[in-house]
Amino acid sequence: MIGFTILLTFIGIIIMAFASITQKKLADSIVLFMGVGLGSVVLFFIFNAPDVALTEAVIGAGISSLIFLMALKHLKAKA
Amino acid sequence: MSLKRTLPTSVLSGFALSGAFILTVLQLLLQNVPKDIDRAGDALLSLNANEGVANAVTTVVVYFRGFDTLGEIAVLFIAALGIGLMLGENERCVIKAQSNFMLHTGAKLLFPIITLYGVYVMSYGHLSPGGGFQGGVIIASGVLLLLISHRDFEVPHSFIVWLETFAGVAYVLIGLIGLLTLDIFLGNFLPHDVSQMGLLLSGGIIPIIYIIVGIKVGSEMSAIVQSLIKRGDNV
Amino acid sequence: MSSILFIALPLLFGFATPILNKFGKNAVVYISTYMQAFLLYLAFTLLSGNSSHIEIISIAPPLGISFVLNSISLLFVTLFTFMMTLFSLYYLSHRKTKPYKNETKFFILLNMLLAASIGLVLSSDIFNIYVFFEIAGISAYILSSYEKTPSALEAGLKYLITGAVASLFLVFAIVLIYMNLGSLNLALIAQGFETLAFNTKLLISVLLLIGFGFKVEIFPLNFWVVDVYEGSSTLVNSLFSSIVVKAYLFVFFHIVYLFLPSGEFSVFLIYLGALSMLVAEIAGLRQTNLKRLFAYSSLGQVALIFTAFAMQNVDAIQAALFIVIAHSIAKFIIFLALTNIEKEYKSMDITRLKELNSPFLRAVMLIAMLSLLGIPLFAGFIGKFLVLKSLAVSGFIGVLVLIIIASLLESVYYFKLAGFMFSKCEKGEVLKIDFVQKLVFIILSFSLLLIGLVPFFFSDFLHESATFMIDNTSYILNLVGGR
Amino acid sequence: MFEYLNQAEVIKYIVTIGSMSLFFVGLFGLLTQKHFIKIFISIATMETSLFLFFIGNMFNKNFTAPIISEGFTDIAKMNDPVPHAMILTAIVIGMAVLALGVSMSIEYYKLTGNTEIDKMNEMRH
Repeated sequence: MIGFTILLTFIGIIIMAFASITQKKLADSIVLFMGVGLGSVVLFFIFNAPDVALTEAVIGAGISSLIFLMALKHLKAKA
Repeated sequence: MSLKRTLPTSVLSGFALSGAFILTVLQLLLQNVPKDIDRAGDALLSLNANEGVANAVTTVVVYFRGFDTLGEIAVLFIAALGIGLMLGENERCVIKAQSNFMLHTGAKLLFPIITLYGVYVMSYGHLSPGGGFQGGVIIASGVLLLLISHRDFEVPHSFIVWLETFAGVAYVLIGLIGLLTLDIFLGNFLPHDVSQMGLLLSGGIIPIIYIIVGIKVGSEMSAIVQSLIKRGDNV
Repeated sequence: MSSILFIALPLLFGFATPILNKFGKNAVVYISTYMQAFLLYLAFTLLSGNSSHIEIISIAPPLGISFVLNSISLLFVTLFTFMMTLFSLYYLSHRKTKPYKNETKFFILLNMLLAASIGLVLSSDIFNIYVFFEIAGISAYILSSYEKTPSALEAGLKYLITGAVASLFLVFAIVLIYMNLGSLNLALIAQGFETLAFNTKLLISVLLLIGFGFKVEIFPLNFWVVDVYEGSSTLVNSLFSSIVVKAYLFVFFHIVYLFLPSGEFSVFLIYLGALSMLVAEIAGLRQTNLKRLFAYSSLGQVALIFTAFAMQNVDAIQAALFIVIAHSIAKFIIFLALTNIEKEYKSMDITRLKELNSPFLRAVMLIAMLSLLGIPLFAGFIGKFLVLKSLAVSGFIGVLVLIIIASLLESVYYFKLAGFMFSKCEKGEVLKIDFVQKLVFIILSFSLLLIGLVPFFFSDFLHESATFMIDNTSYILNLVGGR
Repeated sequence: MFEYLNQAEVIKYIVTIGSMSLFFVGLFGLLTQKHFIKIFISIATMETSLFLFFIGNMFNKNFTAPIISEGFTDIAKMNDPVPHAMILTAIVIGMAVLALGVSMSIEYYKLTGNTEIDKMNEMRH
């Protein structure tokens, strides 16, 4: 089961990352990027790295998305 | 042919370039999958048992690779300084929308709980997953909640400055004390008995340093979040 | 004991600034200068004491991080503290007329830059090198966009994006190293690197070359450098060209010598360096902005140092060290002088040199430019001569010709500049230079002349340093103790 | 049903190919996108892919997390803590650089009204 979960999460992450990069609306791409962060939290947890998972959850998915959202507030919203 | 019309050449060439790079790297990687060898981590794990710390990652972060953590704190410190420099001197904006009553009260209620959780994660870093970085960022996210919901809330600048000064100086001074007493920078000069493992005060200087790291990270992160949110809005 | 002070003291200063601020408005500036002078004194006592000084400081001894202070790293530490002290001295008088906003922040950044550069040189742990790589990078990004003008911010952004990409590739290389060798200690990696499969070795080397290539400003990866030099303030440029690049160059070749002692990629690196030098000098020919022009000249000189280091033998390294010292001092003089000129004339156009009315500035700039060109009796000559000699000895005649062509091109624009400086145009008002600034200029040009006139006085020490740099076995033995 | 995927080698292949594909996506974005936020997202994606590559390759499914707790005291059967510590450091550093870059681009936009990396030409007269 573990291998299947890893495979599925990876596929999800890659699709979300690609969508987030090619998306025209920046707000969408930031939300998708948060999805990438969350997926990697799941993977880190599976990989027996709870510390890294916690850090990625608060920083990768939390604070960096906030930073991007704040940037979005100030920059033009279309890429 | 239709592909050519819809996609500009820059995208195609970028695709080809990065694809070629990755395929080369992937082929080189898959040809030599690393063997299971003795790594530094295995030796560190057995050494870790002598430090009286349950979470081996904490020992590695704070003790064996303590200088990396010092450098990392320096990186955060400089980044917060730079962000303050870039965004700080503009006029403070006032968030115009009045937050709704539920958000207002909910944030007030949640803030102590988030802070408590952050302190817990911070001070139990040597026993369970978590530690200074995570706890500090959790506290900063509590501050973020207040910043968003209360329009005139602001962490006093001097308070942040004093916290980060205290934490930074204390880190380096603890390192220097270790250098003087044990001839090792960041040496564990406090008693760290293995039999104490599992207690809050086990592990000598390791939990103390991790709490200091937490204070530093929390204050830097709050400063970063605050300067990003309160940045003047008259673009 | 002392090697840790070189890093810990500037860091401590950076963290403790708010306390120091309580002692008065100027306290930070003066205390920082005193501290740098103290570090310089420390480095000089170590230099003059036991010439073959080796010191190893470990954190958590068997497997933690170690710092190695031997004569080569001591040489670089002395150079960096020397430059930084003179920079602070210069700034002490510069601030009377045109201070930076938020001086305390500026001084924090300076000290972090100093700590990171010294850390890069001393550290013997590849992940620790990455951390210092980032500290030096971040403080440089902020310093380059410190003035917050559009061009300064553009320079900072370009610097930051390229730096972030560079550090990605470095992390990739470190990850592969740990996966395949199970260690982060440079000596242990050097022991095991031979045994790796060729593919892995190639991949790690290429990733390291890309990662450091951005920072050591080598040809295909140096597109950002000139814009950064132009956008940043002239004063800060002096640090970029005399401290930051030199630290990255040292680390890169330190790693190359340790990992590839038999010089597998040596020929490739030599040709890369010579090509970068040629490209930089050709591009420099048609510049009309002084900062851009000297940025191209910096690229050319760095590429020359790169070529010399890449030859991987003691004589060439000794030559490279001569150029490192001469170039640092000369570019430092040039950029400080340009700061004075910019303050007066508010423009960096090349024709403004015609109006320059200050015999003193013209004299020091001429000394620096002659040294950069490698005219005999100036510091640049001996290094360039030794490089060409060792190229000829090793049989790289093609590279020799390329470098001579590049030097001739370089001389074209330097003589153009000198022509502008000494033309008989109507001059502007006399440029006043503060006493302290004059002192700094005199110290710098005196050291250039000293190295130029009595190079044999230094060559023994530099030769010994070069031996230390290339001598793998003793480095490994000192670090891991024959394990 | 998917027993085949649980073998250690297969997991390693999944991790390597998956994280390199993620790296490819980031590199593609870096080379083709122009907006500052897209550039920073691409860089962050590449970073994440490297972290996944490292931790995933060092992972052994028969081992436990490197934390001594009740029932998990066998030091020989723990995952290597050093990669975790390194990635912890690298995540924080990456975030700091990202935040700095974003704040610089905000300031740059305010002064010039430009959000695209291709149109950065204050210099080059």
